[in-house]
Amino acid sequence: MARFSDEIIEHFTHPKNVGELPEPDADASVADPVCGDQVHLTVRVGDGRICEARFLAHGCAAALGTASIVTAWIVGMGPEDLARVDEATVTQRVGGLAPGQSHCARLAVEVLHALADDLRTPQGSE
Amino acid sequence: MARFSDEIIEHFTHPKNVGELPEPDADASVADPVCGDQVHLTVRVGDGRICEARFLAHGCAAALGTASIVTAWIVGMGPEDLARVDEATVTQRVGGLAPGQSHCARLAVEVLHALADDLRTPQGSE
Amino acid sequence: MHLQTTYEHRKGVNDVTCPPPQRGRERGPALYFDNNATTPLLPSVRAAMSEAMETFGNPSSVHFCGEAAAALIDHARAFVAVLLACDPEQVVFNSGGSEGASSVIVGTGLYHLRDGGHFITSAVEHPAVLRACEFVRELGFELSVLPVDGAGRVDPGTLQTVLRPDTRLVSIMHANNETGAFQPLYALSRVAREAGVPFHCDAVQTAGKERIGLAEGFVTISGHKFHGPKGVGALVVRTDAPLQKLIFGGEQEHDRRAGTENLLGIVGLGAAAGAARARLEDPNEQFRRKSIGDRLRAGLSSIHGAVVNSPTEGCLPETVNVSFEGLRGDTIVDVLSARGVAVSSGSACHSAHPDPSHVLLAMGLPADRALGAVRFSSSCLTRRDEVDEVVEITEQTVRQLYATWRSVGTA
Amino acid sequence: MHLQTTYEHRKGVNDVTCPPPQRGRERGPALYFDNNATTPLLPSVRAAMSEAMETFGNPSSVHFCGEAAAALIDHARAFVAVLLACDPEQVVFNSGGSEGASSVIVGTGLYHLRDGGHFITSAVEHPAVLRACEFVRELGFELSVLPVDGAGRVDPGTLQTVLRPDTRLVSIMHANNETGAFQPLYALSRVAREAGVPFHCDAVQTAGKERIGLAEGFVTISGHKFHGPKGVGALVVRTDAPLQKLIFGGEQEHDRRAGTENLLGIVGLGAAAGAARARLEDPNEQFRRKSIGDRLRAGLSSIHGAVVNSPTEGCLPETVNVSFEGLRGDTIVDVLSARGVAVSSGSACHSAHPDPSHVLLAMGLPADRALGAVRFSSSCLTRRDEVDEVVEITEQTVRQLYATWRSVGTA
Ligand SMILES: Cc1ncc(COP(=O)(O)O)c(C=O)c1O
Ligand SMILES: Cc1ncc(COP(=O)(O)O)c(C=O)c1O
Repeated sequence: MARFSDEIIEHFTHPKNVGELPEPDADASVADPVCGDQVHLTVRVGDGRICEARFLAHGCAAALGTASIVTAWIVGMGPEDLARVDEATVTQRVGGLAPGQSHCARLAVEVLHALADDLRTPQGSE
Repeated sequence: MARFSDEIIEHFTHPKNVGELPEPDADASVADPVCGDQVHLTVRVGDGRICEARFLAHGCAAALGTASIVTAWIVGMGPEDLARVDEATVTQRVGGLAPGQSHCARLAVEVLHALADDLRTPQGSE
Repeated sequence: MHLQTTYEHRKGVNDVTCPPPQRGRERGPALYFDNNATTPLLPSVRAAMSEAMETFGNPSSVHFCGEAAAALIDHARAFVAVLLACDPEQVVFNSGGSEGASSVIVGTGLYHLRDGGHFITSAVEHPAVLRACEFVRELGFELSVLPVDGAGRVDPGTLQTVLRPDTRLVSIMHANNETGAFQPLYALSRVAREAGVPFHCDAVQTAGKERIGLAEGFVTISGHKFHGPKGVGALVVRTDAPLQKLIFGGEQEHDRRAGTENLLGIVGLGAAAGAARARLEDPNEQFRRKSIGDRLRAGLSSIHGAVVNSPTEGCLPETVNVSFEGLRGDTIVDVLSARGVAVSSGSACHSAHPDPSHVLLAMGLPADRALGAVRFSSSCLTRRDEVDEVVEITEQTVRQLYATWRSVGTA
Repeated sequence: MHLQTTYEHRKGVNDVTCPPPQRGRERGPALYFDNNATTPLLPSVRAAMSEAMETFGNPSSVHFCGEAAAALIDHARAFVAVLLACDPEQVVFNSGGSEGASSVIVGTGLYHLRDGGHFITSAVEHPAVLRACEFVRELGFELSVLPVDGAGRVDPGTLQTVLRPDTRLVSIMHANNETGAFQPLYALSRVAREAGVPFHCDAVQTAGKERIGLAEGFVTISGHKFHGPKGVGALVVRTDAPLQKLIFGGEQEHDRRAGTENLLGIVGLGAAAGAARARLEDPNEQFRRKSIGDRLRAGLSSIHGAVVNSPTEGCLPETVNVSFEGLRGDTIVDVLSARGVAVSSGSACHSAHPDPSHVLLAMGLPADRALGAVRFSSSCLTRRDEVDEVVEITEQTVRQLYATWRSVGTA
């Protein structure tokens, strides 16, 4: 069993949507206290749905690849969709995770749920 | 380093002068108390020199080969020649002996010296 | 690597083997009848190893080179697991039978060093087992060495009576390397299991030839006894009995045996296991194997002065241990070697003082019969005409040796 | 087998190696810079091994097949003895570096089990040495683990003060596998010798690359680190200090290590030793080796964010250990692997929790710098254009990773 899916390899060697959106409509940052991996997402929203997303990340290659995949995947999602994402879905979406990489799915779920919360928060309160 | 000289191999695969001479002019038997090897020689003498020799032997292959070589070698020798044979000469004559085979030379020397004694013993005393 | 019915390639070892002796008059093709000592590589094993020379990563490396090497090892592990009817995770690759036996016996001893206890083995084991058991005795354990009957077998009832609550391990072989005699393995292992004592089976002589369905305990195998390379083997661990590791370092082999893996050796062992499994499943091959064995035994036992030491029943067909009364086994081996026939004497003698085999003595044979023993062992590569030829050359040689020393029985 | 100046065959490992990753966009030839983990077989080593597949006797057998196999082993032993400047009888073949180190450390401990005593090692040893030393501590011995300075070196004066009358063994490596740093081997071994204490040198990383003229003590080497096969090595015994055997059975290897010999592996080790000796004697090759090393070090240290952990002086030219500040070494290794570059991270991490290297921590590096370490290691097969290429791909990869995480130092 290979350590990385083709999808994850493609994304950590050629990450998509790297960086931070200036003046994003929402953002979220999470960190895994155990392995130290961190992900930061910024998104722009139109019609209640994400139309653009960027990431910054630090951690293992699988975490970087997962973050990149997520930025493409969530385009078109609304806050309810984000809130429904679970680890199994992420794992499947990234083409599978090897044992010891499950924290990548957990981190992605956490950052998406945090993003959903941020999106649901009324603009003014920011 | 090979375990056996070509000479010894030739003689234990095709031993010469196997058996006992009927009514020999002299004979000798020796046994090594440690390894159990045994050699028995019978010879016929003409003009004070050995003109025919036969052996029987039991023991390791090197001992058998040595005994066979000896029966050819001693033809033409007199008792004094036999008495002068030492282990170095035998070892050289058989093409060398590996460590652990030196008893073969010792046995050969012993049997030849015993044969010399038997040859020197007046006929009547037999 | 594919499961190959590699015995199709049978050509006699003559084509692939060490040169026959260059001296003496006989320079015919070599006749190799010392397969219990070691076997030639099967063509399919050579091919697998040659191919694996292309792959060189360290199986522990996380990058693509490491992955390629690790995949070869996984593949080999799967073949060994199929042969031994176990899970791949239960296979621990090592450097061969001696390491396998030592790792179980010494490893068990070191694990229990503080509490002490008792070990059981048999009088007919290979030196790897016997010496390792003697070492744990030096470490302070008690050791029972079980006797055998005239066929070389341990009585399960005796094992039963010798077992103690503090017995740490029972180590008994599957078939004997000198005689081919099988132990009543399943009965013995059941006695140990019922007493809750770990069981180790030295299956070096049977792996690749016989099915070994031991459901519990430790099993030691060695590649070079069934046409794999020398210096590689496996320990099958079907128990949670703890072992102290002997070779330290990385966490290779599920943290049971450290050291960068013998990649080529393991690939060869895997290929040999695959081929052996195919032979085991092929009724024709099993028939052939037994008929070669029967022919060899019948031929040798018909030689004047011969008396067969291998038991008639319950014996590896590949092994015929025979004594020639009044002759010395080591002498026969040397003369046959000069004639291009490779066999072995029961005694592992390297000096002028041949020691009679501890196995034959334990079976109750008198010392001079034990000293007269010669072991002929065939393999899946042995041809029928080779059997006939070896019998003929042995007959000539024995006749010559008898002529050199009066007659049978006077020595 | 002839002494060959096999580096003539240098073609880059690309021609003989594991396939580059099949995925991702980059499918160019593989760049293998993980030679401290393991090395590819030299063509001459492959040839020697392939040829030896014809010979299959058991080297312990007294017949002609056994003699042919024993001759191959003698031949290999002579080559290893020349490389290590010792007598052939002092060479004990085994299954590699982990067994070598374990056999000396555990073997010394078991020999002195009843009287107890004290062992000395250093904080930067390979796990084979460290784990074996920890085991003898569990057996009841005391253990001193000597600290190292910022370059990773043990102070001979410190060794002097730690030595005790009951010290059983000092085990210190020749050059470090992670950083390439040499220990002051001759000074350290002299201190031990003057105290009458046996000395063991783990020379796994230097054998075949450097001269090892240690006149006394034990030396461990492993074939696969200098283009021989994996799973075979040697212990050189230049002392009469007693060792308890760990692997029991026959009297192979002058009764120091039982088990049917790894014939093909030993032949490969001998061929690799012969080739290594030729390289050592060739001034051009020594010049080339250093210039490749210098080029690699200079190229990598010029990358933005790089800081070299290998000492500038007293370091194997083949090894450059470099940290990229704020990045994680294991991540760099994985991304480089996907791009066809094989390197290794300082930490032997197989999980989501990379542990910083014990070697770099012992040198006093902060944990995050240790976590950012990547080891690049070349060999006699590495070409200049490969060095340039690996530097370029690493530079791109590091730049990409910095872009993914704000900027240097913010992590
Ligand atoms: C029954 C038995 N056990 C153990 C061994 C030792 O195996 P190896 O030579 O692979 O170490 C052998 C063969 O030598 C054997 O026949
Ligand atoms: C310094 C050092 N010692 C010991 C070893 C262990 O050698 P092996 O993998 O051959 O058991 C290695 C390599 O893995 C090493 O680099």
